[in-house]
Amino acid sequence: MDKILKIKNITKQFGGLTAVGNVDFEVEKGSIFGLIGPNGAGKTTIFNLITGIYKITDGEMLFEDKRIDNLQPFQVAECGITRTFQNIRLFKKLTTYENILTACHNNSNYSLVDSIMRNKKFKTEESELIKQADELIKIMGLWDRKDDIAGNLPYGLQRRLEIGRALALKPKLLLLDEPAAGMNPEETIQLMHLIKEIRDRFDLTVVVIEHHMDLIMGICDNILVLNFGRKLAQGTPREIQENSSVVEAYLGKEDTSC
Amino acid sequence: MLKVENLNVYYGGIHALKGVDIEVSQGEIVSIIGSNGAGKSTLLNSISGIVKPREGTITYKGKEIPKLPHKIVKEGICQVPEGRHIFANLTVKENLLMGTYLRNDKEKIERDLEDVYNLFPRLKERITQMAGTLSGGEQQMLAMGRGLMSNPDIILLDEPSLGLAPLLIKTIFEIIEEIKKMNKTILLVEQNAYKALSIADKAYILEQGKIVKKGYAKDLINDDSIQEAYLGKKK
Amino acid sequence: MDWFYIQGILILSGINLLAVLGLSLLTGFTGLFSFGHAGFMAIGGYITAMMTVNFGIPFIPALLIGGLSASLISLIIGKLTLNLKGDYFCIATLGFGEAIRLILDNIQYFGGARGWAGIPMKTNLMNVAIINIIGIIILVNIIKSRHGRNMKAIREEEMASQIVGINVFKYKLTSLAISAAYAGVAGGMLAHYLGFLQPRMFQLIKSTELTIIVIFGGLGSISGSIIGALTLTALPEMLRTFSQWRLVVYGAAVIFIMISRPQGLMGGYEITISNIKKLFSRLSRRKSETGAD
Amino acid sequence: MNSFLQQIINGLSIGSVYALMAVGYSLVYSIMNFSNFAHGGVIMIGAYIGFFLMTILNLPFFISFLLAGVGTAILAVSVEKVAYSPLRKRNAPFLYFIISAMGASIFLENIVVATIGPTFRTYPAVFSSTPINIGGISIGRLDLTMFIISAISLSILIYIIEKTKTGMAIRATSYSIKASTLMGVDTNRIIFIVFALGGFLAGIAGVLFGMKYTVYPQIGFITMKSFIAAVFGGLGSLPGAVIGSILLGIIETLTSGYISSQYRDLIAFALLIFVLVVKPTGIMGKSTEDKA
Amino acid sequence: TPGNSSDSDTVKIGWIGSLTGDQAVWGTCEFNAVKMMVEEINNNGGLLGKKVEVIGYDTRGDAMEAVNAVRRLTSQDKVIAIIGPNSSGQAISISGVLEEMKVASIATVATNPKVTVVDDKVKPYNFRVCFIDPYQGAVAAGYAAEVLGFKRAAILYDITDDYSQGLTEFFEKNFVEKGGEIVAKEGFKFGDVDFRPQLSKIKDANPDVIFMPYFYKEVALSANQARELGIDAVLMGGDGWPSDQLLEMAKDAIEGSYVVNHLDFDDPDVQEFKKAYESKHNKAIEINGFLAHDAVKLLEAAVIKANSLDSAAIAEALSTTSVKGITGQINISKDTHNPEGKEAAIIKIENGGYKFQEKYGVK
Ligand SMILES: Nc1ncnc2c1ncn2[C@@H]1O[C@H](COP(=O)(O)OP(=O)(O)OP(=O)(O)O)[C@@H](O)[C@H]1O
Ligand SMILES: Nc1ncnc2c1ncn2[C@@H]1O[C@H](COP(=O)(O)OP(=O)(O)OP(=O)(O)O)[C@@H](O)[C@H]1O
Ligand SMILES: [Mg+2]
Ligand SMILES: [Mg+2]
Repeated sequence: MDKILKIKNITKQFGGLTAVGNVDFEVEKGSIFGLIGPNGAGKTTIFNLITGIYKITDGEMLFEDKRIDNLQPFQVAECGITRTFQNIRLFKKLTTYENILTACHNNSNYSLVDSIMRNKKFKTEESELIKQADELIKIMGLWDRKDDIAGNLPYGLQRRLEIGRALALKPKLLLLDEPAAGMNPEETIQLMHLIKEIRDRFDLTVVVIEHHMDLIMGICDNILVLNFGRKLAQGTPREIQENSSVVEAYLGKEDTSC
Repeated sequence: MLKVENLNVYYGGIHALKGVDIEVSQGEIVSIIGSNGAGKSTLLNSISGIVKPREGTITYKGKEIPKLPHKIVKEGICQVPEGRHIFANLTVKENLLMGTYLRNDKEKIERDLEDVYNLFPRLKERITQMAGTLSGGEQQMLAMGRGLMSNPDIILLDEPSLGLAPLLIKTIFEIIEEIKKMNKTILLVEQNAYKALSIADKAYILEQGKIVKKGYAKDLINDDSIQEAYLGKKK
Repeated sequence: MDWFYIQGILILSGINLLAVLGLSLLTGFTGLFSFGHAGFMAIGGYITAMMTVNFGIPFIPALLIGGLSASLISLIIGKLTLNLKGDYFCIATLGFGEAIRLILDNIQYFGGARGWAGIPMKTNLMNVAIINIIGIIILVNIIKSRHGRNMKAIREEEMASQIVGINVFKYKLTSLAISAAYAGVAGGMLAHYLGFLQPRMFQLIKSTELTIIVIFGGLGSISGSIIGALTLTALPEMLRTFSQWRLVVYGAAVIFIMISRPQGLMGGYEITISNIKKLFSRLSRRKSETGAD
Repeated sequence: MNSFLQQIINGLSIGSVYALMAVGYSLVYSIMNFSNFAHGGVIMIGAYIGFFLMTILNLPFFISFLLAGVGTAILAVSVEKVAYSPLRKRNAPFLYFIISAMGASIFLENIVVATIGPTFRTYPAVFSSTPINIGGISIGRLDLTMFIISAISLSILIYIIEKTKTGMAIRATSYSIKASTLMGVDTNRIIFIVFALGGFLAGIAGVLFGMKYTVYPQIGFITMKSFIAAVFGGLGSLPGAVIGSILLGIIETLTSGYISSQYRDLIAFALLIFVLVVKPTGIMGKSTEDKA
Repeated sequence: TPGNSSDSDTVKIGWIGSLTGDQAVWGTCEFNAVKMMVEEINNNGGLLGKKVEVIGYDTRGDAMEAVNAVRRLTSQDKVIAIIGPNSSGQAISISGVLEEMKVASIATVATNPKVTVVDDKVKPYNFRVCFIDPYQGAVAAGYAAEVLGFKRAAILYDITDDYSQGLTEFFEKNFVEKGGEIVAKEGFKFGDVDFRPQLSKIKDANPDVIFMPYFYKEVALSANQARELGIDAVLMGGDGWPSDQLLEMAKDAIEGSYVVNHLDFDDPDVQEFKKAYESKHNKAIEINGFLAHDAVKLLEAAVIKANSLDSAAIAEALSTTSVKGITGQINISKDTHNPEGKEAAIIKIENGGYKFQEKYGVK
């Protein structure tokens, strides 16, 4: 089978603290992969390592069989990996539309000189970008808020916009960090459908961090559980739900539906 | 004990709260439930004095609450704000001590500190870490711990379970019940409506700035329309 | 007022404007705050003068060379300092501006602190206006392109910019280089307007004046920068008769504008035909609304 | 060897002047997160207050010194009220504060030029100008006094900030005004305290500075150096400001003495850039790293 | 021409200089002196029978401001001539406007040769009443080497200041030519207040004399610090020194120093003007006041000579005017527009006062 992302024994230390210790896993192309674990287990840190925001202390990371551990964040993005943030990071003072349009930039390659000259290349590529942005905004259901300042959108729409912005890059791998945080169960269910839908539509692989078990169990093909920076378990939702150490460290005994 | 009457709040042109009335009695847990942007945080912020309502009154123990936020805290109303309003540049311990800013009972503070460490052992491991580098959930624990340290009469919790692991959410709700047992009053804002309703005495449903329903929590939890809208259960 | 005098004010406003345009790209659109732009003006001024005086190169090509040299130097500075955050970058640029001046003070080839007299007077209202118009067009074209959008993204949120594939460092460097080029050309024009260059013309106060104009006009607004450059160059002139009270009023005016319009004059808005139309339609709508009441 | 020691002493004495100014600046920075360029103006006014108290009212040195501190504390608080607090209420970005501060600094300098006049004024001699001589090295009495006063006031300040409850509230407020309000902190009072403390330090720095180097409307200019020193040491860190100042003083004297006085500042700046390239937050600055 | 204002019964003259900024002390004094002189002229019947009005603008010491100010003076205010500015940078920058508007300026203390002559060509509308840097530097060096017999000289100078750099250059050149040795040459930057690092180095070089070509505030600080460090060399300076304030600020430290000055303070004419100024303004007069006095005198003489209030005619006349000023005999040379042959006054500081030694000139 085709593994799009291979994480081989990565470690990240902050001073004396091992935030991620010797973790390895592989993500299958086209799948939805869940990353769960107690607070402070190192989930966000793994995203930060994959996207190049932190440098790994030890180990190896391969994306489509290319090393990505020494890349700058923007280079990682150029490879086709992008993400959303646990605490939303939009371009707050720009409009919804500008947020998306900006993120489309890599789908064109007119130069600074082209833009100054306003030549043909600029014009065709720019109108192409605008078309892409329009389309994406419609898909994300943000068309009627497109001229709103991103920072003024309600929380749920901000999350949606952040996902939209990530999609604008036409990524192959999308990392979602707690996309349902702050959403009520109803909204969470909508989000679940949205994730599935964009996976199919854009032919994506998705890695998602969540504490909402409904969402994780509902959409993931494979789940990795972290605890204290180390791998605790890996398997299908069913396997995970039945794994006693996971139940003990993370899920708790009672019913988990919220 | 706490009474909000005809509260109207505007952000520029946005009418965020439209004539909200709520009432909280001593020793109760009261939940506010509503979807994103309904105005829940705005309500708590108005009570804390951070947002100035255009109209309406808020009375506490029969008196109108003071104008300035820090005086409101002095009256014994403490908010654990939404998101992570912890002090990133202070250590974990200093953050907890900030909770005791208005207190002078040194020995009791020491004991309370121990209690908080017992509730959240993770914090104890990290007392000298800069709070800004904690994980999301750890920061949430810290915010909660800090709120407890201020030993208020009434505690306003804004989405305390946000971003917490399931096991921890359980703990948090247990803690909330603990707090109630200490005869404190709690006003709880939650997305996790099921959990919130199951521990609350009373609840209000807030929609687009208006209270659309109120009642005893155990009644609301069985209400069909509420089940559909907030509990994620299809009919 | 006499036209001859107004012309003088306009020329200086124009020279300031050119430097401010560049700074506006850097500060207003990319979110970097520089205290060293007088240094780039100085480099541009001296190199341009060297080209016209010592090498006999015509004025306009000499200006371009001056701007380019400032730009090249800015690349070196940028490489070293653009990773610094906020005030650290500010102070680093401040240090750079002072360093350039100190070096020029010591270079006797350029006359050192005693200055360089006898530079041909080539700058006039005509060429100042034309160069500014070209400058504005180039700037607007940059801003209204993916490159400009990327710069704004960096201003808003650096980490998210990285994540959407923007090479933050490269764009910061580009923005700095462009702004330095503008400052360099402005310096060249200044040299050929005064016919004289002296390092002390490029003191820190000159850099701060430019920054004040940018922020006064409103960050992220080209029209704001233009209005800012015109008013803030003209303001001290209007206050001329106040003699030593002039700068007291100027200081108070700066505070007053900041606290009463903390977004600057234009607050990030642009004066464009479509915006003017929008404004009018809004005004007329408001009128009809109140009429209906 | 003697001349080397003499240079070190010279460096320490210059450094302690920078330190006294840098700390007030750094204090305000730490809470407001912007460079208070009006600080130089406040220092200048402090020097004038001290001067007039001693010459016109004939007050003794120490009283004038303290009164000048009080005067500038009031001034600093008023500057905050007029030029910053309206911005603070609107959550304006730091750039606007800086510009407002520059306006204030232009205003203060020129109001003195326009009213009191630009003339230089010399403090009456308080300390004997014959230096203390130890083995061929001379230490000025005023220098020594300045050094001691700096050391005392800085220790008190650092104690307040690091060890007291108010100090903790100051640091908390510097991170988030909203959150500290929710903890019951009267943030307006905290900001008042910070500006008063910073202003007081500026005032006494001004008096000492004026005694040593005469008084004139542009003396605030020298604070540029202490800004640099504060950055050098790490913005917002008080011990950093002190260390940065002393280091800058020593580096300046040693480059003047052994490399080139003509290029002294150039070398000092190059060193500054070097330090920042190696450690982008200065010597003692903590990196509040952006956490994703 | 625009400068012609003969149709009204007042005539305007302009002044520019620093009323704010770091040169404000000198600028303010200059402006006061000019106003006093104009009052005196008006009391004596005015210029060619017309009342004189003076319009002064602040330049902050900034060349760009100077250009704007001169544009305003010449076009809007229509002055017949301009007194000032007080620095070379400004004086050179305004040449273009002066030429365009055909209005002359008489600089007070702009001592850079290029104020009046660039590339061996004299600028038609720039004049001055002070002697120039090369001359002053040569006088200082000559007096130090030949009269005082010093062999080892150290120089401390302000690298960012044109005046200071100019004097340093010519002092060094002449002193070495006369067989002396420069044992140390140290710089500082405007705004510095501490000179001990440089002075410590100078101390090690053990000079006979330290040349300090800068303004008196820095002179006072550096002289005090030099004595504090135990340096006992003789100090020497130029026309940036003379001021009562210097005596106040550095009484003991400068005792026995030599100053190259434009004038002899004991001269009765000087005393008279000084007294008049000080009683009127209740402030000590600075050296610029005397030169401003002479600049106005020169202008008055030129107007009378031209017998016209036309600015171009006045400029024409200026280039051959002679007048006796309080700083000495001023004979403007047609080729340089400088007061040629003006001797310098050597002054020694004795018993806390300025003591005239002799007039001293070099070729
Ligand atoms: N920059 C840093 N410096 C020091 N420690 C850090 C840093 N970043 C993260 N940590 C620590 O590493 C551990 C893992 O953090 P991480 O943010 O990855 O947790 P997480 O699994 O995402 O938790 P949560 O579910 O609460 O968001 C935490 O204990 C955190 O305190
Ligand atoms: N500072 C502000 N400026 C303008 N509008 C605001 C501001 N704060 C909140 N709003 C708007 O007021 C409304 C209510 O917001 P509030 O934060 O109270 O909602 P909430 O119920 O707490 O939502 P959430 O579940 O997302 O926390 C929203 O429409 C929001 O966009
Ligand atoms: Mg996380
Ligand atoms: Mg909320």
